[in-house]
Amino acid sequence: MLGPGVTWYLVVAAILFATGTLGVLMRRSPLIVLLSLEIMLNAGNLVLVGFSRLHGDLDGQVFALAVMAVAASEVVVGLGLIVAVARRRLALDVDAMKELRG
Amino acid sequence: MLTTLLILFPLAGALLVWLAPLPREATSGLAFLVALAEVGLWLGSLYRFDFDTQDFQFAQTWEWFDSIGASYAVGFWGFSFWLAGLAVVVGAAAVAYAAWADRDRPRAYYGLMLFLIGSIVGVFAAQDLLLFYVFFEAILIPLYILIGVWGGPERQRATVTFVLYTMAGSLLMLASVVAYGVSVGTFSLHPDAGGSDNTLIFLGFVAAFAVKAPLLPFHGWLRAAYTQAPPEVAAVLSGVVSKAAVFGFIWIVLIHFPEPVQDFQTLLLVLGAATLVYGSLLAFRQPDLRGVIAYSSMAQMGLITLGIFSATQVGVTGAVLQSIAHGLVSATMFFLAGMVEKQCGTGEVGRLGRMAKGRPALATLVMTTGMIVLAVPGSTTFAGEFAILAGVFDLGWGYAAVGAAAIVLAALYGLRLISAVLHEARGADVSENVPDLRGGELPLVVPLVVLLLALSAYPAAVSDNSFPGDEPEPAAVVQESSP
Amino acid sequence: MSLAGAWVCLLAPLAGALLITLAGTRITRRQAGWVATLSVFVAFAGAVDTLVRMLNRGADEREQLSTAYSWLRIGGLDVDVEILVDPLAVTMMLVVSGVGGLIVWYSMGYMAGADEERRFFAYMSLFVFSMLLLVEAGNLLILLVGWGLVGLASYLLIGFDHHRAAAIAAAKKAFVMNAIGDATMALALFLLISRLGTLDFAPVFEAAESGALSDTVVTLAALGLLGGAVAKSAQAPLHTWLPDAMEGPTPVSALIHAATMVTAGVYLIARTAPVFEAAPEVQHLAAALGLVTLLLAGAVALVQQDIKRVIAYSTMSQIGYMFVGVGVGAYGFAMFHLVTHAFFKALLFLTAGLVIHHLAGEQDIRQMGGLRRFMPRTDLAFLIGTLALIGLPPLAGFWSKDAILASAYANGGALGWALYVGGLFGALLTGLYSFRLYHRVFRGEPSQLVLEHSEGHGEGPLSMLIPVGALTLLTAFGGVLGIAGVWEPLEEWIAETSEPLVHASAGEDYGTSLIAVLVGLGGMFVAWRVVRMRRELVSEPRLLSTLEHKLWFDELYDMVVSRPVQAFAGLLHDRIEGPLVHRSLDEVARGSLEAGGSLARAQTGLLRTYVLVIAASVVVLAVVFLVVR
Amino acid sequence: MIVAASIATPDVDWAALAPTLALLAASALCLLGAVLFPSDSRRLFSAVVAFAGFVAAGILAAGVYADTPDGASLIADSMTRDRLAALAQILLAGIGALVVLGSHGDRRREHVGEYYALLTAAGAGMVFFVSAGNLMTLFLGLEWFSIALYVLCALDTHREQSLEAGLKYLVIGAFGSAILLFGSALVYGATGELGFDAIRDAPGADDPLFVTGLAMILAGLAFKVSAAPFHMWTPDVYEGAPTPVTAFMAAATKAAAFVVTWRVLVTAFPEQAEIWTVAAAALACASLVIGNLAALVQDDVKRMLAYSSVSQAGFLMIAVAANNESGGSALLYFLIPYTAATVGAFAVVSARERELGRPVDVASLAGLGWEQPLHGVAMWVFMLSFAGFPLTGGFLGKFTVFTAAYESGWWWLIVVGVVFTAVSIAYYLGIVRSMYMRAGSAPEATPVAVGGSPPVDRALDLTLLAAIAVVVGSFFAVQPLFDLASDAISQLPL
Repeated sequence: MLGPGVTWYLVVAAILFATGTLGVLMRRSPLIVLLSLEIMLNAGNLVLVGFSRLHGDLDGQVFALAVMAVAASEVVVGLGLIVAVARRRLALDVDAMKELRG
Repeated sequence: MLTTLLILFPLAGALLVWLAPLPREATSGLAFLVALAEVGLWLGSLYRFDFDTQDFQFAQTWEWFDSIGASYAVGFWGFSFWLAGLAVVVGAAAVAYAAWADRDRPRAYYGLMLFLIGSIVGVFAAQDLLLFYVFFEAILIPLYILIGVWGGPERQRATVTFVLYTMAGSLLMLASVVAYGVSVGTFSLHPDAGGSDNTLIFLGFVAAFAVKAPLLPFHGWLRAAYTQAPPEVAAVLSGVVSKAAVFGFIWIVLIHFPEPVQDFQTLLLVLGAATLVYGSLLAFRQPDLRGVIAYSSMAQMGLITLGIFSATQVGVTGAVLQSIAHGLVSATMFFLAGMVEKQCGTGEVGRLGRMAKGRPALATLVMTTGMIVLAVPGSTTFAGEFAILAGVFDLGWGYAAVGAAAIVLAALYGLRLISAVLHEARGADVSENVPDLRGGELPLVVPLVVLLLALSAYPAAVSDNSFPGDEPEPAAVVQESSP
Repeated sequence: MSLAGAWVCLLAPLAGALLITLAGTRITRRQAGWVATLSVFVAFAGAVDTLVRMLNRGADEREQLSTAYSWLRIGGLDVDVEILVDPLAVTMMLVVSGVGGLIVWYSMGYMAGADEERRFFAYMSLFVFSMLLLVEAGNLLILLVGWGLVGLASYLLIGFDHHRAAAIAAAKKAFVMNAIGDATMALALFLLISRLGTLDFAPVFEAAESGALSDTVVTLAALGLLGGAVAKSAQAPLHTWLPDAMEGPTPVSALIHAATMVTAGVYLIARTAPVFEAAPEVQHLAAALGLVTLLLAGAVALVQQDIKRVIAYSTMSQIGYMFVGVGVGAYGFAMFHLVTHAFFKALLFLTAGLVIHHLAGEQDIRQMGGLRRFMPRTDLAFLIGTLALIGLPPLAGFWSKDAILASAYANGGALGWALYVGGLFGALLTGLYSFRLYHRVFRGEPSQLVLEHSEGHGEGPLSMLIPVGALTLLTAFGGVLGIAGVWEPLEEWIAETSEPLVHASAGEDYGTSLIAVLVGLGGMFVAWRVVRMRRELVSEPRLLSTLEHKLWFDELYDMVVSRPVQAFAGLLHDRIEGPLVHRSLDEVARGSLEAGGSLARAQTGLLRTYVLVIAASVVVLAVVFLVVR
Repeated sequence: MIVAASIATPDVDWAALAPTLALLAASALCLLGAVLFPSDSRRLFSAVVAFAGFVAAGILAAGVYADTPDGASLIADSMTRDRLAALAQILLAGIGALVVLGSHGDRRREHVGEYYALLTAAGAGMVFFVSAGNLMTLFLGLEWFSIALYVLCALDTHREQSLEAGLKYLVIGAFGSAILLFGSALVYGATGELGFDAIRDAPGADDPLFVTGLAMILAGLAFKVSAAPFHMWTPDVYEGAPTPVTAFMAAATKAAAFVVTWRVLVTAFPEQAEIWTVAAAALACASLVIGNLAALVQDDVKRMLAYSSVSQAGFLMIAVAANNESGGSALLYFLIPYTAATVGAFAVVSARERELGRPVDVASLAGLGWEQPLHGVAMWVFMLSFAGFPLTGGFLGKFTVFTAAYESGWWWLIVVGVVFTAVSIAYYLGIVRSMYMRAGSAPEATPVAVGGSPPVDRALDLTLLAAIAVVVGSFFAVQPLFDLASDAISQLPL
């Protein structure tokens, strides 16, 4: 049986992507920012998987898997950095990082 | 091969001087030897130069960048060979002067000086547009440091203005070079290599050379550079480097842009005339020796431009003659001014005066050079001026009239300069014990003055050997070339 | 035949100058003086040699050209270093080197003790060389070169006492005014080049006579040449430099500003006669200017109190006569007057020099008087000079000046009459001012100053007296070169080069002479009466001040020329150079720095701004793509 | 017997992968060394290994270049083996080697092993990245070296700035790659293909999704090459990161990213050329304006160089906009002197940093030219090359770029280029001025307060000499290099 049109997948993906973007733009806690980035990546994944089904080849899904792996390692690095920042008793606030400017 | 030798020898010498760990005197001595050998080299090639052939001499071509049609192509035509001679002679004199003035950090200094000489010779020898640009820019590198490190109190401003002005001009030229190369298909400067009729490209070149000369109103760098640079550097700058513009005007603009030159001739001539008058008037207002010399040489460049864009054989040849003469004379003047400044501690005309009293050598040299500066009839500068104006007369007696008026103005500021140094009341900074020029100084200046007098006695040496062919037809320079 | 003599004549003084310059302090001042004197006398010998050889040839092959080498050759234009020797040239050569030699010799005595004497003699030799180059020049450009070089030498010699601001100022003035003349001449030459492509005399004259050149061209060319002549010969309106030139040492005034250089204008017009004849109105203009000058100078001379300036003004007016002569085409008589004037004017200056020397440099005639008692020989010489100047028979001036006036008369027409009458009036003025001068200086009671300086020393060293004596003789008997109507060798001699346009009949000549002499005597008488009454010739205050200010010429030029030029230069300097040219770059720099600053401020360091900018840019990019697609 | 059955695997061209593998091996060895060796010998060991790794990669890549007469795609079209990739790999390997050499003297207390391991890992990522054959490998390669770089930036955990740089780079970088990913997904959606060639041949080129995807991919890559307005992370990260890392980023990342940009745009999106060339031109202008003007007012040398690298990206973008063979060749040629000069310049800065013990600003370069002639001359050469002066490869780089632009009619881009080159002269020569000159009456500049006498560092000097050799040599030997470049470019469809 036929599922919803591919447009819907796109719409959802777009909403996810926008959400992620807004998260990065509006939240000040680095953790949430990382999370938002994940959401953006997953928006991409959704598109990939959806079209993979539409076109009926697996490339998109393979891509999606790889992206997950990448996303995971990104988060690891991110968390590591956040920990390092925390260890130095610095504020966990992206707006506090403005020593480099001009 | 000779050409390449003429270019590379000073560069190699520069490297040697820079790297060789020699004591002060030895360094300057070595540098001077190199410069002198370069002069000898030039004389040698002069002996072998055949002024009657219709093509480049000592021409040489090496593959360089075929993909875009650029190559290492060098060689001399009569007039450029004379310009190169001017470069090596003034260069040698400058090195000698520096040795006399005993510059600190000699290795860097003389290295740069020799590098400068080499690259200027390269400019005059280049027969490939890209190569020309390379040398044209290479000149800036040593000048930048020479002025910026060894210059006067305001050297920083001087260097910045100088380099920015020049670069602004030559970058426009770069754009033109690109466009020229792509549209014409070659960078060769050989007269037969074709040309362009694109006005924008043409203007790019004109801008670069107008800044280098400098012509009104592109002379913002002039005063600072000429007054702040060490005298010998100023001498090279006004005497030789400005002649790169002459070479460019003649060998690039005049030959390879026949139609645009036709269209813009009036503008260029007016520009030259305006520069001539403006420079003369400003020279009359300058408070210091070098300021006067600076603006007078600006005026001279205006005159030379007038001659070039008369596009008549007489005018162009006169411009070449005048370039040589002015190169020598302005260098000599800068040396003399430098010596006066060094001995009196100032170059302000208000604080000098009556130096002729008890200083016969100085008086004689300043008087002789000064008279040649203001082109007293019989001097080589007069010959050049006469030829230029005679050449431009055909394009409108107005230009010649302006030129004639400039003769009078030149008399005004020239006499002011002479009297300010030699005559009238003794200046505040001229004490009794300011010495006359002695054995140390004379060898620096006398040879140049002798050269000037010789050239005054026989200007035909240059004027008759600049461009082949005797056809009085205007711009015989270009004729057999223009596509 | 070779022109070796002429070349020797030309080059000997140059050699002398170089020798003195290079020898520097290795030779004594006296030796320097001898070098200069001898070199000039060698030149004289060369000139004589040339003359003799020339006399041995037929009248038609006396004009000879000798080329050394090509000076300035560009394509078609080819100007050689060449000398032209013909009767006209050789006459000038003789005058220049002869009188020059005497004067240089004289100056050995006069300059004795002055510091930088060597420099003086070097300059003198240089001048003689330049003057000879001028008169021997074989083409117009070389002539212009000599023309400029004499100007240079004159500048150097006027400003010889370079510590005196007045001297330097005078020197500059002379140089600049002559430069103006050079400029106009150069323009004429450019014109000829562009039309004929050559500057050799023959083709130029050829073209002028054959009418190959349009009237306009010829007129302009003649005007240019006339400009040079007027400037060099101190004719109105370019005359103001000559009186100031008296700042120079007296021998200089004698040689340059009386005998030779200032008469070069006359020579030039005689030399280029064909061009002027092709443009008659210009030639007449020359005559008119001569007339104006001779009257103007004569009038101003009436009130001058400086002995040398009086003579200077008389020089101007005498040259005015010569211009009248060449103006009406009486080249021979003009040259004749040039020669005799060289004699008696040099004589006057040298004797004046003796006086000044005697009075330790005093030049104000109000301080003088009664010198006759102490300097009888000088008095005699000066008197002879004065009478010759006034033009009394049988002295030189008599023959030459009257011949010119007669020619003017013979020329006829309104111009001729004006010249004639004016010339006669000039003769009156001459009588007035010159005899006033003579009386003031030599007659009457000795003044205090004279008495102080006259204790027990003679009139001067031999080296000064001999030349004076020689010139006295020349002045006395120089007239034999041209006795009107009877025997006119010089006139015919010159005619070989420049055929005269007019020739006065003997009758006109004698009539003129009679009137002129009477007029001159009248002037002398009046002057004598007035001076005896201890009065001035001119007492009416307004007229007096006008004359004392030399008719306000200097003030006029200052107001019309030099001030405006200065002001303009100042304007450019303050309004253009500073603000526009020099500050423009700073403005550009400031602008770009401000732009950079604001960009840097946009770089807030806030991570979220960066992300926002990137996101926005992506959106823009995507939208644009979608639209453009 | 099912176990006897064998799976059909795509055949792997190990030669093409060899450079990547070599660097990976080096990376692994370095990590091992960090564990096995005592800290005193650790530095030398890992440095040697890393250096060897880069050199080996370079040599292998050269081999690949040699025997790849024409391009081919490997491993299910996920990678390409061609001279473009090989040449880029050689370049990257050279950069890596130089950085290792130059940073050896860097007395880093902790993380020595990690430093070299990550450096080689990043290198491997880039080497892989430039040979990417489809959007997936492109994304993976990009993330691969990016993540390594994130860590490298933050390596100086004791320096707050380093951490800040790392975190900023991470967040913004991840944001950029998310955009890239989403774009790739859209393109995939529109065409159903990931491979570049396949995308080119696929229908539906003018689909809105497709164009949007292209825009986002372009944005993602522009972010990596730090072309304005996607440059804003660059100054902060370059300033905060450890200087050797900055050098590596500035040189290698830009090179790799530009090569890939060229590859993607030319192979996958030739149909949309008239769109993306204009976009590239716009990016070029923005980069030239912003980079040069902002650099004028910088005081910190690293930050100034960061902005200058933005402006240089502008020049390279002109080459992209030209979109013709000579443009590609110009791009590759431009990268050679540019990367060398970048590595060298940052090496000089790091040396001065170590000497003074604090960040280097323009004033604190005073007297360097007289104090350490080699450093002075080297800096001279690099600045002149950046400014595009003759006798340096930088000049011919600019020149060839302009030539290419003129050939495809971008004459106004050239004008913009020369105008802002003139602006750049001001700050490039400003650095030289501060090294040699001083205002006032003193004959020449003298060094400001110096933290101890400069340490002798042969390796660094060697780096500088090598960099000078490349910068100047590429001027004289332009023709052979240019031939290499154009051979590489000619293997791409164009």
